[in-house]
This record gives sequence, C-alpha cells and structure tokens, in this order.
Amino acid sequence: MKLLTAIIKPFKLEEVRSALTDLGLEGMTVTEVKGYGRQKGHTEIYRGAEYAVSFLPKIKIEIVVPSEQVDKAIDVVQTAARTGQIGDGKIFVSSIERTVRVRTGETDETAL
Amino acid sequence: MKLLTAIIKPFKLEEVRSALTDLGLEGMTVTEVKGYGRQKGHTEIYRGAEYAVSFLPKIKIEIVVPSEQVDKAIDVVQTAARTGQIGDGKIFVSSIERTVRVRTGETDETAL
Amino acid sequence: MKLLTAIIKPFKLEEVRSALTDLGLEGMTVTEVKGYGRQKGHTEIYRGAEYAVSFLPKIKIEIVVPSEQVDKAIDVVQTAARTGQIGDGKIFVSSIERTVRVRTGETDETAL
Amino acid sequence: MTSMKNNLNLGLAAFTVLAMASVPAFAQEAAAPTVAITAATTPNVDYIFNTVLFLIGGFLVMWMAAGFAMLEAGLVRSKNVAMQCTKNIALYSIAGLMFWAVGYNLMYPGDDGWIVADVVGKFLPVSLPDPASDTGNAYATGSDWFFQMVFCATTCSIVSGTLAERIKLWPFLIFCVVLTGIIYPIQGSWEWGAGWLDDMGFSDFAGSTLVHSTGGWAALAGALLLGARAGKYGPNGEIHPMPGSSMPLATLGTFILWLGWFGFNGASQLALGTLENASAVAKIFVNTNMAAAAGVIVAIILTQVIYGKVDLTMALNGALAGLVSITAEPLTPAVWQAVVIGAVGGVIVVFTVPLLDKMRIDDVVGAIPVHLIAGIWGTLIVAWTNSDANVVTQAIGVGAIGAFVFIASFVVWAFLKFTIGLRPTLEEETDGLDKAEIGIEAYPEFGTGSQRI
Amino acid sequence: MTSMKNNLNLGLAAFTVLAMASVPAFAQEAAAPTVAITAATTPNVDYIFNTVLFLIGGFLVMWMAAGFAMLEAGLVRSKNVAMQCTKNIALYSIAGLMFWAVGYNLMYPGDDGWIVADVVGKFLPVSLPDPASDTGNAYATGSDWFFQMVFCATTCSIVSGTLAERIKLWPFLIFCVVLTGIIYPIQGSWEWGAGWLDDMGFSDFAGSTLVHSTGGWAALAGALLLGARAGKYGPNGEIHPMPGSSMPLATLGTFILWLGWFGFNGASQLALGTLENASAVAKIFVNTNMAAAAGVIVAIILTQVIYGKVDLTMALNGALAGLVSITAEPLTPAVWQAVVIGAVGGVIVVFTVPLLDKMRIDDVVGAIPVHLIAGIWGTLIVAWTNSDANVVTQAIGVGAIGAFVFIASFVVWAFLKFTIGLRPTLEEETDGLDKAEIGIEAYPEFGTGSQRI
Amino acid sequence: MTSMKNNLNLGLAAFTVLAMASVPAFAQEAAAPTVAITAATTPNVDYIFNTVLFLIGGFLVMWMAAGFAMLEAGLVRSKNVAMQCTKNIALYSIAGLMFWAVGYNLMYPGDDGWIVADVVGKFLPVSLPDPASDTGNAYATGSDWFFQMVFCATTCSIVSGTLAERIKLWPFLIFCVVLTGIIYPIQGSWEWGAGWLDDMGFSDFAGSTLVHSTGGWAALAGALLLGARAGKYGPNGEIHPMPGSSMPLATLGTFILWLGWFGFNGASQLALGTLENASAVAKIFVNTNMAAAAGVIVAIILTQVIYGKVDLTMALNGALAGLVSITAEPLTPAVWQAVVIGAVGGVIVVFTVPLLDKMRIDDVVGAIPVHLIAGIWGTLIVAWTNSDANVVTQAIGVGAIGAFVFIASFVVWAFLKFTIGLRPTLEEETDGLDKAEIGIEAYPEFGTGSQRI
Ligand SMILES: Nc1ncnc2c1ncn2[C@@H]1O[C@H](COP(=O)(O)OP(=O)(O)O)[C@@H](O)[C@H]1O
Ligand SMILES: Nc1ncnc2c1ncn2[C@@H]1O[C@H](COP(=O)(O)OP(=O)(O)O)[C@@H](O)[C@H]1O
Ligand SMILES: Nc1ncnc2c1ncn2[C@@H]1O[C@H](COP(=O)(O)OP(=O)(O)O)[C@@H](O)[C@H]1O
Repeated sequence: MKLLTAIIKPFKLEEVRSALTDLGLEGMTVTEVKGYGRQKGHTEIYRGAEYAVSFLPKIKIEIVVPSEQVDKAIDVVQTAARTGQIGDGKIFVSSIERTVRVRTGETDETAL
Repeated sequence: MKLLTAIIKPFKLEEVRSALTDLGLEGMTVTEVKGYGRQKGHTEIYRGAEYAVSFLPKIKIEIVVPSEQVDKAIDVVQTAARTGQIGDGKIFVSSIERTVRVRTGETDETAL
Repeated sequence: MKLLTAIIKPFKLEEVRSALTDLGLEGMTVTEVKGYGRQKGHTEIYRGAEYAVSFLPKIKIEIVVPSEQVDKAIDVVQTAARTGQIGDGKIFVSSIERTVRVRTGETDETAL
Repeated sequence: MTSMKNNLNLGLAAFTVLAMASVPAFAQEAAAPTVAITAATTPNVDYIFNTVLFLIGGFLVMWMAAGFAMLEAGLVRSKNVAMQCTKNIALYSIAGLMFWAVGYNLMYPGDDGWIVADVVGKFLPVSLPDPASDTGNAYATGSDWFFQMVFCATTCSIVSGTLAERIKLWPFLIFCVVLTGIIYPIQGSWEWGAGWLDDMGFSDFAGSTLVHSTGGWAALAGALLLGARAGKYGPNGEIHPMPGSSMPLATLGTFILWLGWFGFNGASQLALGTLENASAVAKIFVNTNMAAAAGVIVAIILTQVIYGKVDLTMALNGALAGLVSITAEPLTPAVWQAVVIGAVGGVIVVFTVPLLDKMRIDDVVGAIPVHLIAGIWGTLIVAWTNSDANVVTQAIGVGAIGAFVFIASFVVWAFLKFTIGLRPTLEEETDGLDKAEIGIEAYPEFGTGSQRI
Repeated sequence: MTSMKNNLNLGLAAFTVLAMASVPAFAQEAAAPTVAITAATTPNVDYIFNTVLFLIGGFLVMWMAAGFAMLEAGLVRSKNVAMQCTKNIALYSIAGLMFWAVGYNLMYPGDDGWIVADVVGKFLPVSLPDPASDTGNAYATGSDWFFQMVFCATTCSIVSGTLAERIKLWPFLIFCVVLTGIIYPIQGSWEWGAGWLDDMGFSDFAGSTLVHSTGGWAALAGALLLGARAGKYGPNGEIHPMPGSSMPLATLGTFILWLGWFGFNGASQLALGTLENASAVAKIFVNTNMAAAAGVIVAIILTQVIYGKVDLTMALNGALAGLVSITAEPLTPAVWQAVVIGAVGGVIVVFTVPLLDKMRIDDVVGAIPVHLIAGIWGTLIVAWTNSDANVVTQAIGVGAIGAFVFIASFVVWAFLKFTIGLRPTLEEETDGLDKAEIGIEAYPEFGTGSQRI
Repeated sequence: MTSMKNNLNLGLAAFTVLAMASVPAFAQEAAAPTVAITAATTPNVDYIFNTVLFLIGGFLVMWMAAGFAMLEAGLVRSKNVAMQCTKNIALYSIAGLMFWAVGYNLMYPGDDGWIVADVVGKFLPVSLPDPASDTGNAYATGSDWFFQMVFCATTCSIVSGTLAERIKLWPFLIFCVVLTGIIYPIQGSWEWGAGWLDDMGFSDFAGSTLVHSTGGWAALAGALLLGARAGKYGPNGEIHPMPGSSMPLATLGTFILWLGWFGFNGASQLALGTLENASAVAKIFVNTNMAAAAGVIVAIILTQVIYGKVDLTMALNGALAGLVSITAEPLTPAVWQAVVIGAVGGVIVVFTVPLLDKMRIDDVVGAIPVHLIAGIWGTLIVAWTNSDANVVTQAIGVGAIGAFVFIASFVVWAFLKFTIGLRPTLEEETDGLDKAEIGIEAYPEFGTGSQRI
C-alpha cells in the first residue's frame, strides 16, 4: 500500500474529496497546516509596523491506497487541486508496510 | 525503526497514551485531524438549511518504535482505541530510516 | 528523495525556517502538534483541583529533500532547533518514492 | 413618537398647568387622581425629567451600536470579523457626523423650515444653544439631538449585517453617508418631522417603519445588487450554510440590543415629567420586554418542532423580531397583546429566513426578516390596539416609505456598483475581507480561522 | 426590601407630608436638615423618581441576564457553549412570561388576595392600568412589575450554571417554568409579599435568601439528581478539572453582573423621591461596590497563598460572592463593615468550591458557593448591622425558604428525571450538547473545539 | 470639574434661590427664560437630581473598567489574556479599597483639612453619614464618593494596558495600590480638591490631565523601566508586531468605553437640578460623542491613505483619543469645535503609535498616545473655547502634574524593580503569563493559542 500525502489549497478540499470518492477511495485524513514554498507569504501592517506572514494556510490530505491505485489517485488529486497558480501544492508518495483496522483487526488492503 | 500512525477517536487518547506508556514507549506526537471514511459524517441544519458535515474530529498519534516492538505496540493501540463502533480508526506502519535527538545528536534507537 | 520530519519547540520555528532557507531548501509544511516524551508535562490547579497537562505544544516540520541533501538538512535543523534542554525534539527520516507538483505535473526532484 | 412640534406644545402645557399646580392647595387636590394627572411638575423639573429621559434613552440606544457589532461579529465567519467590527464602529461615527451636518434639520425643519412643504426639510448643520438660554423646548436641545441621532445610527447598523462578508469597506461607508445624511432624514421628516404622513394620521411610535423597515429596505436593495456570497448557493439551488464564528458573541449582541431597546421604545414617549408619562414609559418597558420574550420562545419551539433541534441563531433573531414588532406601538397594547404581537415576530423569523434563501437573497444575519418584515407587521398591527390608527393609513405609510427608501437606496447602490464597484475579487472574498482590506485577522491565533475542514 | 404594602404607605406618606412641604415657608425650613428630610417632593415628582428608580434598576438587573450568559459561556467547554447561551436567553424569556401569567400576583397578593393567608397568594395574570389613572401607588405599576420580574429571572439564571454541560434543554426549561411561576413567587410572598416571614421580622433587603439562596437550593437539588459530568470524578476520588473555554467571556460576565448589582441592591430601596431615600441609594451603591472589591482581593490573595498561583475563576466568583453577601443588607453597614462582609464571601468561595468537588457535587460555575452559601452568610450577618433583625429570625427565614425551595425543586427534578429524563446519552454528552441538541458549534472554526489534546 | 467646595456653594445657592422659586408667582415668571434659569428646583429635588447624576454617571464609568478589560484582552496575545483579565478586575477592586481607605480625603480635604496647604490633603478613611442626616451638600455623600472613586479606577486601568504581557502580577498590583491611594489623589487635590492649580485657574473639566495623562505618565514610567516584550524589537531596529488575539473583544471594549464616557464627561457637570445644568449635561453628551466619531473617521481615513489598508486597532484608538481630547472641556466647544478637537486626537494616534515603536517604547494597547498625548492636547486646547482658561496656566498644570506623576511613579517602579522585580523569566514570558502566574489558559481549547505558525 502507498500513502499519498497531498498539500493543497484549502478551498480545493471539497473538490478533491469528492473526486477521490468518485474513484472509490472512501477514506482519508485531513489536517490544517501552514505551508512555505515558492509561493511567498505577504507582508502586513499592524499599528504602523510591517511584518511578514511567511506561512500560508494549506490543507494536508493523507490517504492510504492499494499500490495499484496510486497512479489514478495522483491523477485525480492533481486535476482536482489544480488552479494553475503558484502554491497549488505537492503530492508525496511513500510506502506503508502494514495497515490495521482498529475496530475489526482486519489488516492491509482489507483494512482500507 | 518503524513509524506507527494511529488515527483514533478523540476521547480514546488518554487510554491509548497510558497503554503505550505501560509498554515503556515514552514518546509520541499527537495531532488534531479530521477524518473521513466508512463512518459518514452527519447533516446539520443552520437557519433552516441543511448541510453535511463530512469530516469528523479524530486524533492522529505518531510514534516511532524500534522494529521489534511494532507488534506489541499495534496490539496495545488496537485494544486501547477499540470501541467496536464504526469509526474506530486505523493504524498504519511505515519505516523510518534515521532518527536524531536534537538535544544530544544521538541517533536511531538511542534517540527514541 | 527523503522526508525529514522534525519535532521542535515552537519558538524555534523561525530560526529553523531561515536556516533551511539559507541552505536553499525553499519549501516546507508545518503543523501545530502536541508532544509527549522525556520532557514531562506539568500539573496545574483549576478551582482547587490538580490536573496534569501531559502534552506540550510542539511544531512539526515536514520537508522533502533530495537524498544527497539529507545530511546537511539534518545538521542545519539540529543546530537551529537546539537549546540543550530536554524537549528539544527529534528528527525522523523516511523515504519518499514520488513527488508531484500539482500546478505543473513536474515530478520528483524537479517538483521540490 | 409624536413630532417635535407636538412635544414643544406638551412642554408649554406644563407651564400653563403649573399656575394651578404649585399653589399650596395643590397637595390635597393631588390626592384626587384626575388632578394629580394633569398636574405637571414645575417647568424646570419637567424639563429636567424630559432631558434625563432623552439622555438615558440615548445612551441605551447608542449601546445598541455595540450590540449590532457583536451580533454581526458572531454571525460572520472569522475571516470577516475584523471587517465587520470596522464597519460597525465607522457607521456609528458617520451617523453622528452626518446627522449633525445635515440630517437633523432635514428631518426636523420645524413649522416653516421646509424646502418642499411636509416632504423635504432644510439643509443646515446643527448648533446647540447656550445652556443658559436653552428654553425653547420642554427639554434640552442637545438631549433631543442625541436621542434622534442614535436612531439614525441604528438604521444604518441594520444594513451592515445583511451585506456582510462580500461588500468592500469604502462603498459601504459611502452608502452610510447618504443613508444617514439624506435618505433616513427625509423619510423620517414625513412622520416624526410632522410632515405629510404625520398629517395623514400615520402612526409609528418608535420606528418599526421609520427605523427598522428603512434599514431593511436599504439592505434589501443592496443585497439584490450585490448578490450572494461566493459559494452560498449551488447551481442546482443547493443552499450552503456558512455558520457564524461565535455564538456567544451573537448572544451577547442580542442581549445588548434587548437592553438598548428599553431606551429605544421607552424614551420615545418623549416626556417623563408627569405621572402619566412616567407610567407610560413603565408600561412601554413591560410591553417591550414581553414581545421580545415571546419572540424567543416561539422561535425555540418552532425550530424544535420543524427541524428537531433548537436553532440558537433563530432564537436570537426571534428576540429581535419581537422587539421590532412592538416598536411601532409599545404603549397601547395590553400585556397579552404585546405577547401576541411579539410572538408573531418569532413566527416571521422562522419562516422567512429560509424563504429568503430559497429566493437566493443572501442575508447574512437575518436583518431583512427581523427588521423589514417584522417592521411591516408591527406597523400594520398598530391599528389593533391604537384606535387613532387605521390599517389603511398604516399601509400607505409602509408603502410610501418603503418605495422611497428602496428606490433611493437602489440608485445609490447601483451608482456605487458601476463606479467604484461593490465587491472584492473572488480571491479576496475567499481569503476573507480581513486580510484583503483590514490587514489583520480577527483571531490570528485560533486555528487557521479562515476556513474549516 | 420592604413589602409592596409598606411601599404603598410610603407613597401615601409623601402625599400627606406634602401639605406642609410646598407652602412658601418651605424653602427656609428646608435649610434645617430635620425638615429637609421629612419634606417630600411633590407627589408627582416623588412618583416619577420612584418609577425612574425601578426602571433604571430594572434594566440594570435585566442586563445581569447577559452577565450570567457570558459567565457561563466562558466557564463551560466550547462544545456546550451554544447550549448555554440558548438556556440563558430562553430562561430570561420564560421568567418574563411566567411572572406575568402567574408569578407576580402569587408573590404580591396584597392584603386580602391570599389563597392561604400569608403563605400562598392568588393565581391571576398581570394587567397594567391605563397610565392616565395609574395612581394606586407611589410609583408606576409597570415599573414595579418590571423590577420584580428581573429578580425572578435572576433566580432562574443561577440554576443554569450549576447544571451546565449535562442537562438536556427541555427538562431544564420546564423546570424554569415551575421555578419562575410557582416556587420563586411563593417563597417570595412570605417576605416581600408581606407574608408570614415579613410579619415575623425576617429581613432580606434585596434577596440574599429570596433570590440567591433560592436559586442555589434549586441548583443543588438538580445537581444531586442529575449527577456529575461524565469523567469529572474518577473511581478513586480523583477530580478531573474541565477548564472553561473562555476566560475573557467569564470576566466580562462578572463585570456585567457587578454593574447590574447596583440596580439590584440600589433600586431595592424602592423609593428615590426624598433626600433620605436618595442618600440611601447612594450608600447602597458604595457598600455594594466595596463588598465585591473585598471578595475579589481576598480570593486573589488566598488562591496565591494556598495554590501558589492566582485562580482567575475564583477571583470572579469572589466578586460575586461579595455581592451576594451584601445583598441581604446593603444599607445599614458602615463601609468598613461592607468590606468585611464581602471579604468573608471571598473566603467562602475559595474554601467551598473544592469542598463541593470532594463531595462529588459537580457545580460547573460555582453557583452554589457564590449564591447559596454566601447568600446564607449574608442573610445571617444582617443582625450585625441592622438592629431590627435578629439572627434567630434570620436563621428561621433561611431554613424555611431553604427547606421549601429544596424540597419543591427536588420533587420537580425527580418528576422530570423519571418521565422525560434529565440527561443526554453518554455519547451526546461526550460530543457536546451543541451538536446533540442545538446543531451548531459555538465556535465552528476554532480548532476542533470540542476537545483538547 | 469645579472643586467639591464650589459644588457645595452651588448646592446652597439652590436653597437661597428657592425662597423666590416656590412661591405661587413662580409659574408665570418661569415662562421668562432669565428667571427660569436661575429658578432652581426645590432643594430636595435638586439634591435628588444631583445624586442621580452621580450614580448614573458613576455606574457608567464603573462599566469602563469592563471596557478596559475587554480592550486589553483583545489586544494581547492569547497566552496573556487570563492575566490581563485578572489585572483589570483586581485593579478596579484595589482602587475602590484604597480610595476609601486613603484616597478620597487626601484628594478632597475640604477647606481646612490640608496637611500641606493646597498641596497634600489629609489621611483619613471615608465614612458615610446616616442618610437621614446627609444634608451637608447638595448631593448624597455616597454618590459623590462613588463617582470620584471610579475616576481613580480609570486612571489605574490605563496603566495595565501599556505594560501588558511582560509584567508580573504582584508588582503591578502593588503599584496600583500606591497609584490609587497616594499618587492620583495628591495630584487630583491640586485641581479638583481646590488646591493650588485650581486657585491658579487651571481648568480640566473631566480629567484629560488629572485622569488620562496621569495614567499615561504612570504607564510611561513603567514602560521605560520594564523594557519591551521579548522579541518585540530586533537588534537592527526591526519592529516585530504582535497582533492581538481578538479584534471583536477589542471592539467591544472600545464601545463600552465610549458608552461609559457619557457618564465620565456628562456627570462631571456635577449638578443636574437646574434647567441650565440639564442642558449643559446634554450638550456634553453631544460634544463627547462627536469628538469620538471624528477620531474614528480620521484614523480610518489616515490609515487607508498611509498604509493602503484600514487598521481597526487604530480606529479603536482613534475613538478613545477623540474622547480623551474632549474630556478637558466638553461643555464650551460648539459642536464643530468638538469635531475638530476629536479629529486631532485621531491624528495623534495614527502618528504617535509608530513613533513610540521607533523609540522602542513598547505600549501594547496604545495607551500612551491615547491617554497621555491626546490628554495633553485636550488640556491645552481648552483655552480655545473656554475664555476662563489660558494656555499658559494649562501648560503649567500639564507640566506640574506630569512631572509629579512621572517622577513619583518612576520611583515606585524602580523600587519594585530592584526589590521583588518586575519581569517574569524569559521562559515564563515566552510561555505566557497565564501559564506562569495564573495557571489556566484563557482559551484552553482553541488551537495551541500561545503562538502562531
Ligand atoms: N520540499 C517540500 N517539503 C514539504 N512541503 C513542501 C515542499 N515544497 C512545498 N511544500 C508544500 O507545498 C506548498 C506549495 O508549494 P509552493 O512551492 O509554494 O508552490 P508550488 O507547489 O506551486 O510550487 C507549500 O506551501 C508547502 O506547504
Ligand atoms: N484510506 C485511508 N487513508 C487515510 N486515513 C483513513 C483511511 N481510511 C480511514 N482513514 C481514517 O480512519 C478513520 C476511521 O475510518 P472509518 O472507515 O470511518 O472507520 P473504520 O476504521 O472503523 O472502518 C477515518 O475517519 C479516517 O480519518
Ligand atoms: N518515539 C517518538 N515518536 C514520535 N514522537 C516522539 C517520540 N519521542 C519523542 N517524540 C516527540 O519529540 C518531543 C521531544 O521529545 P522528549 O523526549 O520530550 O525530549 P528529547 O527529544 O529532548 O529527549 C516529544 O514532545 C514528542 O513530540
């Protein structure tokens, strides 16, 4: 199994979620994060003094999928999350050795 | 070393933590996340209009353990986090190549 | 490519970020987490009753780097995040198999 | 609320009545109700009581500006909270400046100050007499101006809630200038300025129509030209609720408004210096409170029955709708009638809030149901309890003021839309107006605030 | 607070005294204190001042409803904040409706309106006289009703805090109906309605017992039948604190209550139309403020000394305990005595809050120490400064009212528990009442809100 | 504000005038303005009105304590919010206790109570006369004490904002004891106590200098000795803003202060019992409101023009600066002059807030620009509208009080610094004072609160 970690723009979450659901991927875990990259933050003024906001709000989606579905999943996420603007985010793929469903104890693919 | 990532129900955190401590696993990192899976969200009504809350609050526990302790750790987490209800969550295992303790520079198992 | 996951003390974030930038590592994702480890929490009193705060606020930095830069990155983070006090945190390294830049579809190192 | 003219007479009455009032014989006679009633206090005491009524009523209504600010801050998403706070304190300030520079004399031209008789007053800033010779009325001139000004500000506060989260700061503030300086005073002069509606016998004690509906019409015109918040309505008629960021602030705002309303309605009796006036103010307090209470309970019961859960925001709107409903006539209803009038206000909220959504009119805080629709209800029902009013005249007043305010506002909004523009860019709206125009987040440390997973 | 009956006499007194008062000779004599005191103002002026006192006092106490709402919203966890706001605005509304429909005449039956002489008044809704003939008392009828009503509402507010986070909305509201319509008025009639406790010489100026202890007893009965919040107490006697979600809201609520208390105690003088009454109201303001200040400082010092850190929530409770302590007699104490009385209130809070936890009585906001225990203290200590009171009679009053309210409340709570049930399911409680019964989170955008890591 | 002595005369005037006032002939004459003015109400009525003015003004100013608490809670970072709430409720309590135990008689020694004539009054706690014989002045003794006390508390509130987020609780509270018990009363006695500045002709109606600048000087002395918050200023002169945690609370606080200011300035007329006084109070309400409104609008426009975005916190400061500016003389300016005076207050804020940062003086909430600098401006400009004042005497008053308060405060701060110390450890400051000294987070459930990514 593979873990897809996608960093996307917050307002794209809903689109990505439904796109993945259409693909039959019924589970994911989402985290509010802050990102830093090519898309620089901006400077704000507070009571007359400038300050840089270097981190921008992003959403991190973690989804574990059977290896054979990785390519489709990447495609789907990339299309759904894309705006063409800098800061669209990244998709990282790493491998998961085992998965256990807490409720049943089922393991690996059957646990997804 | 292995990284155990457990997604559990928030009110189970305390039980899981002490169970792991009893096992001698003294370190972990916890994150508030939102989950989506078989356990569907619910619909709410706000000022007369329905809306779906598709994500549910979950807790993500990340704990890096020496490889030989993985099985015990999984057992412990599964037992402690289990309610038998849908939405109990998942445990994912992946491998960690190196660990460094910032304070001392110790590496790998000694750094845990 | 490797994923560096660093758990650090919150007030060290700025130092670590600029240190990494100096190294030419222009991207990272940051999450507010709570940590538990050798550095125990403290007990507080609320309306006459004691309670233990077992988790402490930490910052998790995730940064994906080309394999050859891992060592430098680790050094930099360790130096920047270090206070010498217990609770300074950890750095974990795992491997990333693929990276995709959502905006362009570029993959792997060129996507970082 | 009678016109200032009438009020002056009332003052003079006090003087004349007095000759009899302060002779030694008075005390005994006082025991006999009939005399005790007509018996005014001495002119100075009468004057002081009236002034105190205006000042206390005035600061209570001024406090309502904070109520609107908190209510709206609680009902918008956190990414627009700082903007909403900015709009509310700015509009209250603008109302003060405009009502001084233009509004007051346009609304209260006196008998012979009209530009167009009984329709348009005069343009003249206000200046206050030396206190040592401020004897023209049965109250201090400044106290009357202050009390009238806060009503003007209230009208403006109503607009900010409906249009929240998607209108730029400056076009909104420019509209406030016109509303408080021109639109509100002109329609106000027709009734409280002793203009043609007052002559006709239209009756609006404390402003269900003159203040609340007027604010509601101006908001409605804006909402139509402005359109809904991005993502509020789906292509296939879906409605996507956008829950407010802080229920306790919304609740606080409602309590503040409820408190302020005792000044709003109570001091609209305009006089306190006689036993009858004092008793009238007291009765108004009771009716005002009961109408609000009924509105709350009805909204709670209805949302429980219809939706299976109690909707706090509807309960809060219910309190306000009850208050608006009783505002046109808080004095003549018996207590049970006040309960009924307020209860209907609660019903109005529960049914018209979703209705507006179906019509795809995006009213962020429910100001249109609460102030416009309940305001119309309150004005028409006056005829039930006040024999001097008849429902036809009431309807004419509602219609005339509604038409004038809606059209005038529409024109101003349209002008602004096609000149400087009303809306921020989609990206600015998505990021939130706080970031786009204020530059500080309302809650920089609480989660990322500006969106929810 | 004297009974309404006495108050009426007081009004009549004004009339009679007047004959002498308004003769020309008056002015000179006025210079001589003794006369100046007895010299009442003219009956109308007296009437207006008394009415103004009730109305200002009334809106200040009404404002306390917002204070309780904010205090409780700040001291419950965020997953129950919207529910707490709902309960508070609902109970204030219920109090108004019930005290109109039943409560007032049950509490103030007048001389011959009792069903059971001096024990149970009559059941009759309130209707207000035409202001033009509202001359039955030395104040406007409506102003008196309004002032009495907000006291009834305050009693009810006390209950909601103790039972927060674990009682369902509807059983709570049903209890409020009985408390405000039946329980509060009956015990109130015994003293302020000129019933048997008043005849006996029991003294409770503004309600340490009639309002605060009554609310506390009702809350205690509920807490015992309801049980503690899930997870509050461990099997081996561990206590698991559940810190409130917002300290600034709790602080705001306390300041609101402090402000409202000037109306609560000050206007309980019930008359303002003579020099002596005016001076008395002023003295009450001072003593009220000093008792609260002493409560705060004592709580701060004690928590610092005992726990090594200052507990803000105890300091806030200290202010309220000081206020409750002085409420039974804010007029007769010298300033230094008011300081002492309030300081003891602060001590009570610091020591009884943990005590209740040891007894496993879960009082979320500390209402029992603040309103019940400090209320008893305040009532007993009246004898120290008021020679007309004696500690035995005071104790009898405390006991009689305590017994009646506790038993009556217990019966109602028990009835509700075994019929519709008081508690939500464990899962609903864990998820929070906002999600279970209100359907909106109080702070939908701030972290996950409903739990902390 | 005239001295208490003058005020007493004023009261006596009422008595004498009365002989003529209450004869039957009065009524007719009353019609003629000139007489109507001099004609006082009966002594009791006059007394009651004056007392009511003090009590209403007093509770409005007391409410400002909540305003400061909310403003500061909103402008500090969440890790210090509970501490800021604690400081604010504690300092208000201390002010009450100290102004009773020492302050009042030190400030108002009367004609022959001075230790050092016209410079230092007497040390004596306050005790209130029996209401039945409280006829020494034309108002209730307690009402005057209460009104004076809340001014003392306001002075102290100003200090807490500037020094927020980095001063330990206890040294701060100890300073409050000295400020409210000694420093404030002594400088106050020079003017309002009929001391040497009053004799000289210095004029400060409601306290631009005596209250606001005094608070500002004390804060400045503290800020200099305390130093800036850790990380506020970089080694190369960088300024690192630390945005406040809640804009709506800051906005609420500002509205509360605005409301309270009507009592602050209005009741500083010190009398309400004549037509002229009533009209004067009304005029003060208007001018107070207009100055604040002008301050807001100017700050909004300037920040838009200079920074390209509107800074809400500057707009809030602008309102307060406008209020402080008009406080030295809210009666004599024409409305347009009040607008100008307040507008300059807004300008002061926009330009001096960044200036202080450049000077590396860390003023968390902007209290120094708002209270000190605008206070000086307001005091000097009195000469523009009040012919009895001249700018030189005004400057002397500003200088004398400034020098005394700054030096005295500096000494006390220095003493505390070198004994118990003023600052927490760097780690405690980084973790936040709530954790270090209060032991509870202000918002335990909202994100990690104490820092932002
Ligand atoms: N090397 C990296 N490691 C981890 N996260 C990264 C990395 N580079 C970028 N990110 C995440 O992806 C987000 C978008 O990246 P950015 O470079 O700003 O835009 P783009 O992906 O369009 O080039 C960043 O805000 C950050 O959260
Ligand atoms: N494929 C997945 N990848 C990542 N997280 C998942 C995945 N499936 C489920 N989860 C997480 O586990 C939680 C519980 O899963 P769910 O399917 O709802 O219940 P159960 O685990 O009992 O089948 C989800 O809320 C989500 O956070
Ligand atoms: N085994 C582990 N797995 C995951 N996170 C860990 C582990 N051990 C420690 N951490 C994280 O590192 C932080 C610091 O570790 P701690 O043991 O307290 O101090 P130190 O790193 O100096 O020994 C912890 O708060 C926790 O967030």
